[in-house]
Amino acid sequence: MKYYLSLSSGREVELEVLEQGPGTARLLVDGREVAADFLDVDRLGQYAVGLDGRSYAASIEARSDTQLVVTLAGESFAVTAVDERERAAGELAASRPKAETIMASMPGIVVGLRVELGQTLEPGDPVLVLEAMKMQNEICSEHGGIVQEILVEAGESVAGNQLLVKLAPLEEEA
Amino acid sequence: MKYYLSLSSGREVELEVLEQGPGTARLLVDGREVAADFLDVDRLGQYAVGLDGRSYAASIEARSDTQLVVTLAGESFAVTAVDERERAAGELAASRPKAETIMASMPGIVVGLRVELGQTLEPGDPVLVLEAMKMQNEICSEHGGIVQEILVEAGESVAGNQLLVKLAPLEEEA
Amino acid sequence: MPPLRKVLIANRGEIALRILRTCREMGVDTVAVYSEADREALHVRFANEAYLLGGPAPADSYLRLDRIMEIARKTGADGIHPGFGFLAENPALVAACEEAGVAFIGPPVRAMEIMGDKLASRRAMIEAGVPVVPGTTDPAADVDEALAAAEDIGYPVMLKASAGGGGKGIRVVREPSEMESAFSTASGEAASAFGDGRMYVEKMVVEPRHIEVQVVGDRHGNCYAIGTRECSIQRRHQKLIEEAPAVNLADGVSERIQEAAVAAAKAVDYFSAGTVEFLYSRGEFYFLEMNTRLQVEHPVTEEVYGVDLVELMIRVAGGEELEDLSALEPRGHAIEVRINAEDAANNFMPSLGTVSGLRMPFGPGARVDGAVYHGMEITPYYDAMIAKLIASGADREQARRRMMRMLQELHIGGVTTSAGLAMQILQTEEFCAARADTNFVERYLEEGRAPQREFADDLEEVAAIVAALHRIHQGAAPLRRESAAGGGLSPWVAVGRQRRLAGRANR
Amino acid sequence: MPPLRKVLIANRGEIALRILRTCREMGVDTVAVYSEADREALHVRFANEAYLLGGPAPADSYLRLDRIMEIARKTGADGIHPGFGFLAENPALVAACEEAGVAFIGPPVRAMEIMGDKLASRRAMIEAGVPVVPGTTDPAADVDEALAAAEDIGYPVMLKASAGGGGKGIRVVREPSEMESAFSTASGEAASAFGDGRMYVEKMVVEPRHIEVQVVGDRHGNCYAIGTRECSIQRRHQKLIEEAPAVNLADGVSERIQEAAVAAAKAVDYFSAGTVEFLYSRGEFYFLEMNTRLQVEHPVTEEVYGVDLVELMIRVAGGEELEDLSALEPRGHAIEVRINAEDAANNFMPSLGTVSGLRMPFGPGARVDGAVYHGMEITPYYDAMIAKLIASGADREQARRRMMRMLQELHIGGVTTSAGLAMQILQTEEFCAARADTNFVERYLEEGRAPQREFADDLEEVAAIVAALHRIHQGAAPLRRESAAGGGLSPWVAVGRQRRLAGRANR
Repeated sequence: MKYYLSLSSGREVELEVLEQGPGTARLLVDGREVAADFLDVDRLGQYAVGLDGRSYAASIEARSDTQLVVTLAGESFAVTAVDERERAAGELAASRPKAETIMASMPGIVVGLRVELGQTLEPGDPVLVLEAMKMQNEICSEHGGIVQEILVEAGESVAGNQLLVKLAPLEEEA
Repeated sequence: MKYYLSLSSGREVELEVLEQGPGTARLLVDGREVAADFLDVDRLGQYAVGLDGRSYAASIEARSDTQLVVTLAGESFAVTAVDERERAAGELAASRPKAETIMASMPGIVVGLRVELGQTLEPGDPVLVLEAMKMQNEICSEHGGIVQEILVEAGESVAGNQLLVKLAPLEEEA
Repeated sequence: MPPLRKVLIANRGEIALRILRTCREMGVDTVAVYSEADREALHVRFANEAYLLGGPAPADSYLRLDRIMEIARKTGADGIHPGFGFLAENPALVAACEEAGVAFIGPPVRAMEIMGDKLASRRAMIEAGVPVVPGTTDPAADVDEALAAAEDIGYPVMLKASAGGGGKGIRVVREPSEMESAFSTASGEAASAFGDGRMYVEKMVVEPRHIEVQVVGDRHGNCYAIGTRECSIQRRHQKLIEEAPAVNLADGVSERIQEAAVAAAKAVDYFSAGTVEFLYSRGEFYFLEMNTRLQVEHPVTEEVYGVDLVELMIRVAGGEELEDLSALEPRGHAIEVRINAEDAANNFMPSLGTVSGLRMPFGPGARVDGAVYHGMEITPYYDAMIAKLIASGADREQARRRMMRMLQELHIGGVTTSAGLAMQILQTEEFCAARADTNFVERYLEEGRAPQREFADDLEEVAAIVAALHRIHQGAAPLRRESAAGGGLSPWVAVGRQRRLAGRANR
Repeated sequence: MPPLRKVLIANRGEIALRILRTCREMGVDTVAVYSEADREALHVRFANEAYLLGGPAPADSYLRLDRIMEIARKTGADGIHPGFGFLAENPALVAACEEAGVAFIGPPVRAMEIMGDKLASRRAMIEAGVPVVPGTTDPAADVDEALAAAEDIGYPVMLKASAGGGGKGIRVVREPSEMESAFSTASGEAASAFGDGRMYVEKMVVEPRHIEVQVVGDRHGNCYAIGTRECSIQRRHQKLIEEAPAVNLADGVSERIQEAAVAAAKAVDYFSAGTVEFLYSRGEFYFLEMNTRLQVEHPVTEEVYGVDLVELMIRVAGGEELEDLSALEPRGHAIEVRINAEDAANNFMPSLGTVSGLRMPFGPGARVDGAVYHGMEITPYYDAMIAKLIASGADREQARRRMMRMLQELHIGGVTTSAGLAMQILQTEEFCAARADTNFVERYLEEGRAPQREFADDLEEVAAIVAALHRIHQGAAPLRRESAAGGGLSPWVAVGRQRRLAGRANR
């Protein structure tokens, strides 16, 4: 099985599993062979990792099946890890325009709306301001789009993961 | 339900449950009423306990259903906690003489046997010497008795909880 | 005024625990108060007594002055420590303590009132001969007044909440067009945080560094400076990394700034612990504000001077006259990193969740002040700071490298923290040379610089490999399972799956 | 001799991690070695490189000099730190390092050989004018010779392993009848631990206190004493609580004992860190032995003097000339408590098991040196010490109360530790007055004294109530379940049961 690893810095790593045993694996990393061992220490996210004799205390948080945050030597790296089949499926999906939903990433209070129905947003445009932990946070659109539905009002308390605003893909406009 | 609590210091406490709700209870402790709340913090032995407004960080290790070690404010207290029915059952058992088995409390090496078959032991007499963690530990009989069976030899490695020596009750001799 | 015997701690989290620890060491009994969200918190478990205040929202719990005073009365507490935040700088608490005959463990109410008002404190400082930043002496009632004031002073200016503190309600305004939006958000933040939306305008000091002085005074007229701290590493006026002493200052500044701090404190007849904050730029320093309470970063001073500031506060509140604190000798250097439950990679969004698994840094020179525990739920109700790491060393470089080592050891499962950003900042040239100003972190984030890592390995590649190993270990994707004809999973995959289930059951 | 760049740590557990931390802070790369039992240990995870030695038994792993030297060669390590125990005092390691051109991070082989032999070191000390305890100058080959020597010296006597150290192979003999059994067990212990069963006989010092001096020397002829430590709190010659500096000594003793220690070290041309141990009784002190290595209790000295002893050892091994360490100023007092996985209530039996749940003490003045982690298995193969707590304070009383506070915060689930005994000892009159001798702990245990608790609550009653609450919470006994007709458990009981299952799945 091949894996395609993308880091938030933009770097890509290609990895192939040549052989695997219990807790060990022989890998081909960007064409270089690496002997790995991998041990789940506490079933709470701590791992002991060995790569060709180098040793690492790694922490892993899975945000989804393919979105992983790996912490190493005090720094965290967001890694998207897809295998060859997922990659093939993903390429298909990427060719379609994206509808976007703005969710509350945490419970809080909507202290201000920055958009109106039908408004066109560029990627990165602010959508609303959410107050949580005594800080006001501006929530922005990732891909941009047309404001299709606004499900909250200013002053409203919202739960984590609550749907706030729906955007239609920009491409549909054209 | 009534509970009888015995501490290793010899102290006895009698406790009756007057009422219980989720995480709370009203107790009668040696005749004095106490409002208690009890919260399992991490499912790993840490509890938050409140007794009439006094607050405690308690740790509990269960050695068996009735043998508990409670750690409070840096000290550990071995408590035998039996309810009224267990107490009635226990009193019956206590009237019979006790056969004793000497077990290895940990994996180690038997470096010396101190007894022979048929030998009569007093409570506290040494039975064998077990080496573990680089220290030699003398294992003694709790109740005394007659050496009935010796299942290990000097020099032998033993596993934790392995049966080492069986004693017959002293009373059977008479 | 006898020594205190029982202290009510009107706070939660890390600072409540910090105060509680000193009380326990002094043999002073503690009364904890808590919200419904905090029943199992460490500050509750480790206190001698604990009482429920109300619901999780601060307004229903930690801001409930009436309930707190009622519990103080009921328990016979003879002192109240407010920590920081919540009621710490609220004169109403001081007044209530006085009325109830309970010692307030903090400064006199007048000092709090003057220093709590930006403009009143400016006036007092000017009178005491403490240098201040040029700016207005009256608050701007609305945007137009603010615009007019800024025109007089000259852009860029700072817009600051008159009642502010802790970095809230502050905005930079570089040109007139930015004023309206800055005024409305900052004033709104201030109104929500302090119940007072008034703003004033100040000249913006160029490339300012944040230098502050710890002061401690008693009720007998003694007041001492206990060294300097540097807190220039901040984002949106929230400090991220602090250290003691401040280094890379012009000759004589360390002495003069400590003298100015004592003059500032004496101008308001200060006692207890407090911090006088200054902006430092090109050899000059300007009074910024005085925080009339214990500060988040107080441990770096404690480490360097071998002193317990909470103990001093409790002794002062008990009426004791302090020994000569100017005789304290500094030793080495200390650096503090705040660990906030927030995601620096995602616009510093608060990271909520349950802490599962915890590995704190230990060893020489490593202090941890924290209230975090396995199983703790991070809720949106309170501040995002869940722990502080403090590294002490014989010199600044040893403290810096020690902090890097501590961050490498740290693991807090289940939430995202600011630790990774701190790790990067500690390795920048600017931090190493101690010449970062208060805008450094924001510039650093905007630039999107590649981290300068002292760790030799190619960590990005290792992270990628670890991510792949995780997927392989988990038996990976459904696709893979389908392909295992007859359902014959390898033993490794089966074990991986069981472990995952066990892990989940535990969460 | 250039500064070291890569150090192989020939040890495990707490001390391996301690050394590794300093290496990381110095920017020195680390090579860990491990047994099959230690693959996931922290000293392995935090090292830059890690290599398997062999099976869990020390003879198959941490004592495998050949494997260790092979790994050093393979990895290009330019230094080897042995920690304490295992190969730390084995001259063969020093010789192997010399042969391989790798720096041994420890003393010269001659110093190790002389100090490793009780009789040779006695002779050297007598020559150097360091006071020693009256006793034999040649080893007793058998019980009869030992009996004859004891007759000469006068009972009570101490029987000591000639090759001994770390408290192993030592017995008190109060009268001739005790000699035979003492000789055979002690000699057996010594033969097994050191491969040398020879014993010698020494006069027993009355009510001795154990006072020791930290020394550090370099390869340029400099040798410094870095203060005193008191380690009288011990059981079967295993130290439980240590502190620095030693207090309650007769006038001038602190200075004279440090001078004697430097004389002892210089007599064997010592360099690196070492400890000269003395017995102190009624104003007089006697050389006991010199430990030619880093000691378990070294952190108390580090805390008081603000120095990193491991760093000094690495610098000395790299050929550096040390700065004048006699200029180091002591500050305050530090106390260390060893946390052993053993059950004091059950004859100090080792407590094996899996560590589940961990709450370490944090806060001001609290240092933890430990390698323990959630999920760690305590095996019978190695020493029972799993962590050390170190409390520092402005004075001894603050350090003592801080340590009590730390012990109150400590929770190590799944195993029984010696923490509770330490808590009791810290509260005894004898400890408070600093007049406990080396037999104090054993006397204390024999007496079965009721603990003198400074904590006001009736902890025994609380423990009893908590035990009952635990049973109630669990839905309690089977009997109770039977009586619940129709299987109708209360919601609380049901929740309790689910939680228990979840907890088990996690262990």
